[in-house]
Amino acid sequence: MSRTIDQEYRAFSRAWGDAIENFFRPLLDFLLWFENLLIQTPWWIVLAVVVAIVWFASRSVKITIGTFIALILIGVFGMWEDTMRTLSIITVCTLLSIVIGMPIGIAMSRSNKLQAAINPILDVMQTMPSFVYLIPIVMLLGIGLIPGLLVVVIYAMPPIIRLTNLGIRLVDKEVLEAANAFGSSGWQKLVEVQLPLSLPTIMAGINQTIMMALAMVVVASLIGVRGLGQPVLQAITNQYFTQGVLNGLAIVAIAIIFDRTSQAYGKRLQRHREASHG
Amino acid sequence: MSRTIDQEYRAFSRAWGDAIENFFRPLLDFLLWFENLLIQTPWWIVLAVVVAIVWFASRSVKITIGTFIALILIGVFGMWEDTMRTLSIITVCTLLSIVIGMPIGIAMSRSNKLQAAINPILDVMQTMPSFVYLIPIVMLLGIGLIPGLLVVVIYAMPPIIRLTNLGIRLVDKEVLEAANAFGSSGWQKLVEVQLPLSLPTIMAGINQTIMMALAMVVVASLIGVRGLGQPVLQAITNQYFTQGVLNGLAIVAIAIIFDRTSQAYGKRLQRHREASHG
Amino acid sequence: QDSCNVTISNMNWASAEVMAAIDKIVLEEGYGCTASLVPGDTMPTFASMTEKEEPDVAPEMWVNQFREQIDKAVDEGKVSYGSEVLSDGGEEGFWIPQYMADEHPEIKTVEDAFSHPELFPSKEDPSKGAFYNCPAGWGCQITSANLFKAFKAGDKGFVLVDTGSAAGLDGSIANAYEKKEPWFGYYWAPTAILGKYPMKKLDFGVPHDDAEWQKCTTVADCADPKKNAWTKSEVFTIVTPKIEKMSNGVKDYLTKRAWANDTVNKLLAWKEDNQATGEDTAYHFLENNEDIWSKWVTPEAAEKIKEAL
Amino acid sequence: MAEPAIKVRNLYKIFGRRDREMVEKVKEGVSKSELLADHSHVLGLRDINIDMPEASIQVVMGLSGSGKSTLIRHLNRLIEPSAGEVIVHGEDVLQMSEKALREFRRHKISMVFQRFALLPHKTVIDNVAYGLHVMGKSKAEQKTGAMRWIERVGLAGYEDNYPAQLSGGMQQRVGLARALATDADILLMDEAFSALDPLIRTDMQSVLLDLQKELAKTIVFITHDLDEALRLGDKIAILRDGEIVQQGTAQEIVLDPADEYISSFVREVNRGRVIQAETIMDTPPPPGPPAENSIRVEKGTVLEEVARRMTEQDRDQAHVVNGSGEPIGTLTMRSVMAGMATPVLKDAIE
Amino acid sequence: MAEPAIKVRNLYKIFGRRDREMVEKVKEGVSKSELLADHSHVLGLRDINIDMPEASIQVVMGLSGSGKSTLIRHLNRLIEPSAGEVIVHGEDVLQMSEKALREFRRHKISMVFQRFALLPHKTVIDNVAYGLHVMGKSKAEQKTGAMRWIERVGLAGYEDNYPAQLSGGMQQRVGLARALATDADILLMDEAFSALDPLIRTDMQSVLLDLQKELAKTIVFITHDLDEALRLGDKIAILRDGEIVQQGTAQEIVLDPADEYISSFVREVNRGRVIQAETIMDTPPPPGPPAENSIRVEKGTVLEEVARRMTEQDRDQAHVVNGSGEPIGTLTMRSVMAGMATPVLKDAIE
Ligand SMILES: Nc1ncnc2c1ncn2[C@@H]1O[C@H](COP(=O)(O)OP(=O)(O)OP(=O)(O)O)[C@@H](O)[C@H]1O
Ligand SMILES: Nc1ncnc2c1ncn2[C@@H]1O[C@H](COP(=O)(O)OP(=O)(O)OP(=O)(O)O)[C@@H](O)[C@H]1O
Ligand SMILES: [Mg+2]
Ligand SMILES: [Mg+2]
Repeated sequence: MSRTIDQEYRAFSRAWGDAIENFFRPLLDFLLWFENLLIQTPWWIVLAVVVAIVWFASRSVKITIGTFIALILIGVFGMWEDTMRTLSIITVCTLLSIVIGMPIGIAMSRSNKLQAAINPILDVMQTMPSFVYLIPIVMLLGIGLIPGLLVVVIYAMPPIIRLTNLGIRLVDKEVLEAANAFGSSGWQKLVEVQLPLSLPTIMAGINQTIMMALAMVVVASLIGVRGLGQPVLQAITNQYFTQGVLNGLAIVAIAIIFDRTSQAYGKRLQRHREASHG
Repeated sequence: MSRTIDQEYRAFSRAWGDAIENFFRPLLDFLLWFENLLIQTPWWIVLAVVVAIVWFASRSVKITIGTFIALILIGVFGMWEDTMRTLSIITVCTLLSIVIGMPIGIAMSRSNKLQAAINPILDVMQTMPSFVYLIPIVMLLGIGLIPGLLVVVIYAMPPIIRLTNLGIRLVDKEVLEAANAFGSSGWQKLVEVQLPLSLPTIMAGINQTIMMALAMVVVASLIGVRGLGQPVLQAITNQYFTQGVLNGLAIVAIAIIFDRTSQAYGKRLQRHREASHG
Repeated sequence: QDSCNVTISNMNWASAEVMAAIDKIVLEEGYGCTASLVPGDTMPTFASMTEKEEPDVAPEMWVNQFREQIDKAVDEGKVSYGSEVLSDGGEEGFWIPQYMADEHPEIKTVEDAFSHPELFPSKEDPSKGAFYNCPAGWGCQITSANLFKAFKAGDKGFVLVDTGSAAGLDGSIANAYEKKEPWFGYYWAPTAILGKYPMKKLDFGVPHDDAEWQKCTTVADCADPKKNAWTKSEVFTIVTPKIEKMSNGVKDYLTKRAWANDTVNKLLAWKEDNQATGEDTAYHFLENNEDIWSKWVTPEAAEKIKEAL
Repeated sequence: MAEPAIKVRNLYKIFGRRDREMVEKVKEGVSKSELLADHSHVLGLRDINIDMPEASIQVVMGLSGSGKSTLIRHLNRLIEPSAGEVIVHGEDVLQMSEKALREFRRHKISMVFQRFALLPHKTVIDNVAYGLHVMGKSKAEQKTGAMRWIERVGLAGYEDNYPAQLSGGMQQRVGLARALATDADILLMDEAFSALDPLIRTDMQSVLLDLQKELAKTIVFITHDLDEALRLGDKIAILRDGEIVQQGTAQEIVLDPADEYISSFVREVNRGRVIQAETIMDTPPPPGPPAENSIRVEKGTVLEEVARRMTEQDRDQAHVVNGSGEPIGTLTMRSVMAGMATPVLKDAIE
Repeated sequence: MAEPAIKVRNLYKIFGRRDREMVEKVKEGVSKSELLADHSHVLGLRDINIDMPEASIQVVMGLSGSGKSTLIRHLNRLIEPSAGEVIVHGEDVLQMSEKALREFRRHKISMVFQRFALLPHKTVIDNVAYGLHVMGKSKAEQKTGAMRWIERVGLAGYEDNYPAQLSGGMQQRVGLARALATDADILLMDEAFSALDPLIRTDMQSVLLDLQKELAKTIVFITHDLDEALRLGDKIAILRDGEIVQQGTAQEIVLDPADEYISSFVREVNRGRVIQAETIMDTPPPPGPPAENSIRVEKGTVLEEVARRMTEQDRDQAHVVNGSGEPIGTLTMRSVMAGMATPVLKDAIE
């Protein structure tokens, strides 16, 4: 039986592979364009732009300077290009995960049935070993950025979905009742009340999504995504621990930059929390 | 420079490896004992015990029956022994993560300084690719259960720490003030107010910790932990997708059993939430 | 050349990494191609080559690991063999660290080692000897297990330790080596590890028996495995039909170039000493071993490459 | 009289999972405490029938837990009833589509919550502007609309503070301003002044009275303060255990309490401010012009005012005149004093 | 008189990051509104000095936002002051170690919160037992202690409900029961009755008075209800913009308001229930025995009671006697009526 399933999958992937590939083509083009942009732009421009984005999002001198130093060190240790590649795909993956995941989380928070239906899917996404679907995905799409992106997004999306759902469900009933009493539409309630009030939890979801995305850098490199993952693997087979640690630290640095920036941005949206301290 | 660092690590592991290994000896013995217990006890006793535990924790007929069916299927597909091995190490890892992680999360919630200090460590734990420290850990401790356990715990612990911290920080200030006004000690506040009120968030942390632990089953198998991870790895090289999927599903099944049981238990502790629905 | 666009799989072990880098330099400088390196693990890369014809070249495939599938893919015309890149073949076998060999000169064969479980105590159960198996899923896992059985190692007090992965296996060697502890298990050459941790390959005491090898030694659950020995392990370059169809010498290059273990070992030792990248090592090789590589390429290409260096 | 603005018919509300089932039990006569003890369901409302006339203030009073908040929440359908009808301006609120309900809540009805229910993440001005924002008003309109009411409730200067930075009474005023800013026809006010000091409270009461008189708002007002109820309420309904036990004007309730419960309820009231001259005057007035030393008071003057004028002018007689100035009865100092003093006062204090 | 139970000295509280700095500014005379507008700091309290005598009820009143809750929170140090001292039973609360503070809060002082602050995850009985639980009382003691007060506040039957299932007033009573159950010497009550209906409120007031009389509790009570203040308060302090503007007994404040603010504040009060006969009587009484038609009232009788008796017995004179029965002054119906009618009533209503 196993064999027939395997055969059928092969037949399916041969029949549909191209169609699916074409479907993803624009995304692939975008990914390639973005990667090239980051790599081919002179490093100091990229550095300046990244630091500027971090500054405008976080408004935190500490985080901005930290980012600057981290990127300089990455350059000094010769990991600039790999870092840019990883930065490019991870940025897209994180944004995609958030952009797709949040609406799903919101939908889940509105219906217990939907929650019951989606939860097991999320469980599968998080615990089905990526090794299991690595090869089927590659058979369908070849190796490269698109399968890499899929693998990362599959793994990184569940936390934001779950925590958006949780956050919204925990919003104070009294406040929601008030919003209802003024005739807020579903959308207004969402944007004006539920999302702002669940922001701390949603930000925890974003944090975890960023962490998960970066945790998958190495796995993505198993299926052809260039970047910091490969040097890590090479370091292992060659037992160059320092190289492994350096590239690992570059990954961590990206994670921390993403995380601190998004968290600082989230904090700025929640000024009312500080206000209540005596 | 890389070379000296590598050399030093080597020297360190030479000097301390045995001591560290001895330190972990009791844990290893326990793990071995537990694994053997699960494997050598007749399957129907294990089945009965697991189902009973699930029932007493969750009090949910659905979850209990689901567990029963899942375990039977696992047996039918010949994955019983591997499942037991995975069950054994994952149970220990999850419990360890929670038992260590929650106090850390609690401590973090009480001090902004501690939070600022621990956060980057958690970032490193979650995003430093495990491949980077796989070999150093193996050099120090050899292959097998202990390094496997460390790798899993390192990766699975951050969510519970983070979400415990978050949950406690989000507890309503007014309610805490009331607890203070009656002279609650720190411990009383924690047990009577903060933990119960942050339970939904903490339960989300436990959910993520379970997911992360099971996501690491394959990685753990890379350093010699037996269980469901190895068949998955074998399935890849041999392109036996069905085998991969089956073993993957067994991992997912364990995740879902763990998760639903713990969540149902958590729900039972929060009866007041249902009460407020009109 | 107008449409010479080649993607080369860049695997993550040292010899493959270096060969991929050499291929890139040679194809770009010598043949005017655009070559790019694509990272990827063996199996995903292989699956992608058979199903999507990309990447075009996998410089170093240890075909024993999954011979059945490669042969099938070759039959179907999905991929084809290029050169046997390691001309001496890989060396597989059961090894012990050099210091063990020095300390116990009496251990010369696999049989000897298996008769002394007390010399290789297992961590989990020190009353047993530990034999470190080949990583999960590789072809050698079955082979080793069958040989383990053939040598009746279980009865002699050994247990088969699952190492899980190359990383696990490497780690276990490093762990043993740093503490000068006993180690006994499957390994292969040429590898960086063997450069770093000198090991001694034990003699199987019997010659390679190909019939038995096909019938039983490499077959999972073979009921009654006999003692047997590895022959050289074949390591090939695998290419897609696109390369097959190329007429500009690229195909010739890829079906010709090969190097001896000696060369590889030296090169890897240099790489290790300098903690160099694959690219650095490739340049090092091209600069110092013109005699070797110039035979792989057309004279015009050789000129261009030399110029580029 | 015109069609009432709000009509409530046979309204039942029972809290708990099997509420429909329990309605039957309640109809059969199970009491609130039995329902709680035997079936673990809480009786919120039982067979409520009430008409609230257009452009008037309907006060709802009753013991704590008697169902006032539950009732008021039905009027804008924040709670679904277990049985019954709620008809506002001729439309059945319970039959409204989601969209119609939304429009209804946006434009026709607004609410002050007993526990304020401010949006903790919005500043005072954004809280107050919330209703306008939901309606889709422009930023500028929101701002002016909100600022007008912030100033009116005395919170100018605090626009940019968050609710957690305000005192309880200030928060309540934010809730008040938020409800008033939408300019809805119907105002639901659940103990809207409970956290206010007497000065601001009096001020807010006059705001309400002005609104009702000038803009003909219909106001449903829950209060525990009898004096307030009597001052504001055109009509008062008194609830007990989810049932209406008496409805009527302030005078009717103070002077003619339906039962022991209500009379103890109104005992505390400052009668001088409620009871009007004509209620206790001697009729008919003696023929002929009123006595020299009698002061003239209009119909509807409350006793305290009569007493004040008597003492100011040093007289001890008064005659009550109707709208056209004809005397309709007389009062003596003694009868005024008797009217002001609570008959059962003694056991009320201590 | 003995040492006061609670002494507050030069207490300042300013909300904001740079509060210490702002204290100086406030000492230099910056006003609350200037501080808010120019420095974005909110003045909570300014130079508060107050003595609250042992075993008495101290009422605190004032405009919404004038700092009452802030003041009361300092007494058990839920808020750290920006400057000043708080001395309770001779001990400086601000100097207490964490442990001492905990013991102090457990046994000596307990609090009812303006916004209830119930523990949402605990049932009514567990909420009420919370203080006892914190003290380490046994389960049985907790239960009996809690049940006694649950019954006393009229919530028997609701023990196993969660706060969200209760009405506002019921929640407030849970908060009340919780504070009373600990049997502390000092009770801090922040608008503890604001959500209660008059019946239950009167009942709770008598609970408080009993506690104070029988168990000599010291009670600090914030209220907006003047009648309540006057009934309960041995002493009343009135706050405005964080400052104390007047302190004194009920009589002093009603009859001799310190300024325009306070007189408008007390205008609404039911004077008949506050003002005592001797306050307005004519003295000295005419020599000789009191007139035949004069009724006899004891010193301390309030005017409403005098009026009631006069009308009941159909008299229009009264004489006031002191403890030993000697007449100390006389009253006429007119003077009683004048005392009861609010002089400035006219502009107060409408
Ligand atoms: N946490 C805080 N942060 C900033 N300002 C505060 C805070 N708490 C109170 N205030 C301010 O302190 C002042 C006094 O507040 P407080 O709560 O003591 O008033 P109150 O007298 O209790 O009023 P109410 O009768 O309305 O309850 C108010 O102006 C308020 O805005
Ligand atoms: N969500 C709910 N779940 C269960 N019971 C409820 C709920 N809300 C209210 N009740 C019950 O309904 C009854 C009426 O409550 P309601 O809030 O209407 O009282 P109220 O008249 O407003 O009292 P108060 O003056 O104290 O605010 C109470 O007995 C209360 O326990
Ligand atoms: Mg209510
Ligand atoms: Mg207050």
